[in-house]
Amino acid sequence: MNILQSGRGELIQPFDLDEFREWNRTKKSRKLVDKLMSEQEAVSKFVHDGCYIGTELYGTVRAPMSLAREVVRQGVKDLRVCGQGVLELDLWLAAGLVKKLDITYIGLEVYGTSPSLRRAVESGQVESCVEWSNGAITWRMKAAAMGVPFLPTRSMLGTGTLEYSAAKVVRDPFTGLKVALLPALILDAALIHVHRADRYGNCQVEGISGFAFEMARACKRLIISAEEIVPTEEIRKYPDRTMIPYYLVDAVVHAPFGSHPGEMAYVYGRDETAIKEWVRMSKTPEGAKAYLDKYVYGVEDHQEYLDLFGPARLDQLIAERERRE
Amino acid sequence: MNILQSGRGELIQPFDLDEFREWNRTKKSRKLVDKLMSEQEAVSKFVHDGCYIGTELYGTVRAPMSLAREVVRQGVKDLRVCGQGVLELDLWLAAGLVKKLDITYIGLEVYGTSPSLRRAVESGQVESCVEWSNGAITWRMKAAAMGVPFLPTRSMLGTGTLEYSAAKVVRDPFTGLKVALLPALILDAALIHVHRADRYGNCQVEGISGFAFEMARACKRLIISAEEIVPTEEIRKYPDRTMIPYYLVDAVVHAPFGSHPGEMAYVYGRDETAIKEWVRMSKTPEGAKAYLDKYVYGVEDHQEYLDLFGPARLDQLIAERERRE
Amino acid sequence: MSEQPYSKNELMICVAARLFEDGTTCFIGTGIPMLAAMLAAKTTAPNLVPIFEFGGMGAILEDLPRAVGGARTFHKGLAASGICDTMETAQRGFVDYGFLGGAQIDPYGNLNSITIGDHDHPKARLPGSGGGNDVGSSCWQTIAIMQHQKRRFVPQVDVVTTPGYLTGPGAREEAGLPRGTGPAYVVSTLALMDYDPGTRRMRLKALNPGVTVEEVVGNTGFDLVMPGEIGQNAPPSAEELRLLRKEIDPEGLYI
Amino acid sequence: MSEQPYSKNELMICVAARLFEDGTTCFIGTGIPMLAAMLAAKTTAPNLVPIFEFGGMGAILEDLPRAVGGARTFHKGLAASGICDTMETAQRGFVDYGFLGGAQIDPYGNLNSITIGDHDHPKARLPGSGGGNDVGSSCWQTIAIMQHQKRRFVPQVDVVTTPGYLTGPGAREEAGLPRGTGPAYVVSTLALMDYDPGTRRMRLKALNPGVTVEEVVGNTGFDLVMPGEIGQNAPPSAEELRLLRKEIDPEGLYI
Repeated sequence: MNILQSGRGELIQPFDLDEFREWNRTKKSRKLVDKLMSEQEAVSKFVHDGCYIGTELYGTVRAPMSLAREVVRQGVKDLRVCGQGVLELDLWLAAGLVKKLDITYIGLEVYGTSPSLRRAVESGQVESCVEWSNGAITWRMKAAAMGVPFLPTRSMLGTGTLEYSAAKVVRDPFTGLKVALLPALILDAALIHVHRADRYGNCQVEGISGFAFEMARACKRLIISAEEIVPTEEIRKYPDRTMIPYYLVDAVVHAPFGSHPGEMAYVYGRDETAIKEWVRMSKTPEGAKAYLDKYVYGVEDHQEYLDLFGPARLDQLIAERERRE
Repeated sequence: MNILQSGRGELIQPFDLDEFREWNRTKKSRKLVDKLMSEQEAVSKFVHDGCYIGTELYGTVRAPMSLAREVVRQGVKDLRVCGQGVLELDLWLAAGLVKKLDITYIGLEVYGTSPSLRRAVESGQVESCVEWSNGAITWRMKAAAMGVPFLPTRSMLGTGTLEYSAAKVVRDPFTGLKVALLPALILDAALIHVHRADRYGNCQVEGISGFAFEMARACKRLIISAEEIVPTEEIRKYPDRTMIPYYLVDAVVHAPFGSHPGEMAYVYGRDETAIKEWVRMSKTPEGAKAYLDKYVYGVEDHQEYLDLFGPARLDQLIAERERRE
Repeated sequence: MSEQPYSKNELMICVAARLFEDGTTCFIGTGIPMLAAMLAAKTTAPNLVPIFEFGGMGAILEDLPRAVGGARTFHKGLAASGICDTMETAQRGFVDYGFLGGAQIDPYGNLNSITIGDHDHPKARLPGSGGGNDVGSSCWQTIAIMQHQKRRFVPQVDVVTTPGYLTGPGAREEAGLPRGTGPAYVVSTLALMDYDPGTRRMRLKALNPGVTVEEVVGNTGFDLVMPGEIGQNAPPSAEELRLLRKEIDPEGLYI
Repeated sequence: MSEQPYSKNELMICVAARLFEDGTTCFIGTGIPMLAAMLAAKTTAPNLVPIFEFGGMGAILEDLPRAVGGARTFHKGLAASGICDTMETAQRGFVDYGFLGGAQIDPYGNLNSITIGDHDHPKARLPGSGGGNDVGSSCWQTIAIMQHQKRRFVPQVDVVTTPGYLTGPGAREEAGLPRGTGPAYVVSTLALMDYDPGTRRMRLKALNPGVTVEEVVGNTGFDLVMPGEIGQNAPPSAEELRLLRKEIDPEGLYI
């Protein structure tokens, strides 16, 4: 089982499973502690300059946008960031917060490539891009969530994606098959937006789960924002719906419309007009700055941000939600 | 990444991932085909002499007991069987159907060790026992479910469990940690009992999920028994509750009280009297035979089995169910 | 043959839609593949099972999804799961087709969506490998959808983001990719291409209406394999156009 | 001190229950550990978080579970998940304690529940490794509950099913088991044992009421480490007995 190939990308977040275990033993209370706080408090407590951070699900879908904007507002620097992103990572790139990327996909989906990503990478502001597939980055979190140092995959083999990653190729000792080994990814901080949580952090999600299960179990600090805060009795009534148990969680933020301008399944649809405004303005650095001035720096908090759109628009988004039928 | 240690147990179900992929391509329809059939038909179609078979969850909890009894009734021979079991595997052992075991735990829980297991193994009727932990056997199925040849774990290291398994120990090439590699387990046939299914095989489970998710994705033939058959509209209304999608499924059997004498969360409690009858009778080979004569060979099908208990007893079990409150 | 005027995108969507086989599972990405899948489901492939990478499976596509994780990707779906489950379903061999895009494609169907120029000092930073690499590795067959331009059909992609046939026959298997997988078609703005089974190189299969072989050759940066007979893609039928314009994309986002 | 009569099992349950630390997570197996966890939750450890291997987490234990997968293991629970999630939660370092049993235990706390005699031609086939191996590998501390008999407390177990300290200091780490884990206590029908930090060998800690050191030594098949001072386990209090008999096991299944 020799190493047949090693990707030449940097492991930008080295890991130590025994140290992670020790962290989980000493820094994560098993008691039901009230963790309800504001975006400001959560981000200032648990997101630090230089930390390795990730967001879930992505940009326009169940994304922790109120938290992502707060990260920009607090000007956290030199972030190392993983994964796929649309609006949330775009904001960070445009605001110059990002130093290194474990990148899978950053773009504007139907609206094409991301000018913010291009500017940040082509100018050298982002110092390095280590490449992974969407599957691979999630499996890296799944490895950490399982408490093991790596997971094998048949993705990435034979490609430049592997060459510019930090994966290693070996032969499976049972059947002789070649597989890529993906190193565990333990984030310093993760931001996840959910449908419902209690004040201790027990969370329920509706619709697709994206990679919430994996990311919540693969981070040292976890900030949850939730559309709704529910009594713990509601959690205990449906224990089979708990995707993220409280002991994984460090902060719970009540953020109605927290995914705006993205959508929230069964709660509200996406705000196409607001999305297009970012697409249009982010084409130039000046436009991106003007957008940030208006929607991030220019407001105190998430409520003031929502006030810029007004109740009629938000009601309209509720009307356009996906329904169970 | 040399092999530091190899368990000396036999890999009693060798696997080939590319052949499994080919099977999944050609033998599993993506169309919505009506798969509703009886226990008799399902078992005779998909369970064969010598096949490698598993059951979920276990013995007294959401177990496919009506299917397990049908396997005995049809006298399928030389089974290779994995895992943990209480009543279901006990019946197979007592009936002499089992040739080899990937064993984790077979016993009678609160009622102690299993006389049927002892007789079958100590007499040499079961030819070999390969040892695994409960976690390990599930991770082996999870490997198959992920489509990869192995998963690493920090369980089993340093023990006789590993020595009598087919696992291999290597050093993680990223951090130097020792891990055990568990080979994928692809079952020939799997039996899973669920709360609800539609006639195509889309399944919902309530309460704990045990290892249903993993086993359903790690087998070539999957027989589902369900307390309730629901219209597909019900599935489409709550797509986030589908634990097993239809294309994994080969047969759907409508089996109310299918887990009897075990329990079914939120539907009915366990039948302690009936469980104790097996515990008492299985102490001797003659007793076990008498039990099988009465409850398995002596009845035509699951309905006749239930008739032996009568509606009053079954209503009592419903009254004793776990409730959401 | 329909005499109605139609756009290049409408034609691409129709050509792609006709490739869907009924009763198959298919990974669908944002944009053209979504429209093609919807058109196929309404015409020749009513039992098509769309799979979206973040978890949607078996949705009824009544309204055009705008994101691969949006609620429309699991609208009345048979399952709403997560990305591990969908990717592992593909890795287990359950996904028949995958639709892919990229900035560059080469004769072996390898795609690039990472960088143009040197990886570490790129001329252009593209979105990244995304789910494309997983789709191209694990689905049985992949179909690429591309603008047909010389700068996109190149002799060698700057980075192989998504594996096609890599360096030719046997190369996928040698790399460890699942047996029997690989690119099947390229749908471009000019033509439909498949791959020569012997050399695994891209082969012209059928021309779009009004397009000549010379035009295709002139817009391709490498030698296409030329078969004995070159087919013709039928233009969009009146019914296809009606469905696209009235039911699938009434807001005209793509067509 | 209570003057009430009590059974051996009642005493074991009380001694075990007093070891639970409030506000910790604990893997609970069938039988005595369930009763001990319930007693602890009603007395000294109201914030105990019980975890059952097949998925139950944070249940309120109102009625005694009879199986580790039964509905009572997730009654009003905080989560009802699956075995992978619970075992991986332990593997990540989130489970503080694990309760274990076995047919044999050795001086290093290794347990055997696979076979007595030769593995391939056993004198007695036992149930198997079960979740015990995972619990003994991944939980921070484990507590074994045993009948105290010479044939059970043996110099060397026939098979190491669940790792204790293996062959002594450093052996767990050398084998690759997570740093800082290992057996903490043995609760037996005669006494409470812990482990000598230097040699990792089992050490007598406290005697059950009415039991002498000689009795313990006579029923142990190896030399126990003897500390300078040997404690005394308090008998069940009136309140402990009331809880056990009236609330926890009113049907008298175990006590």
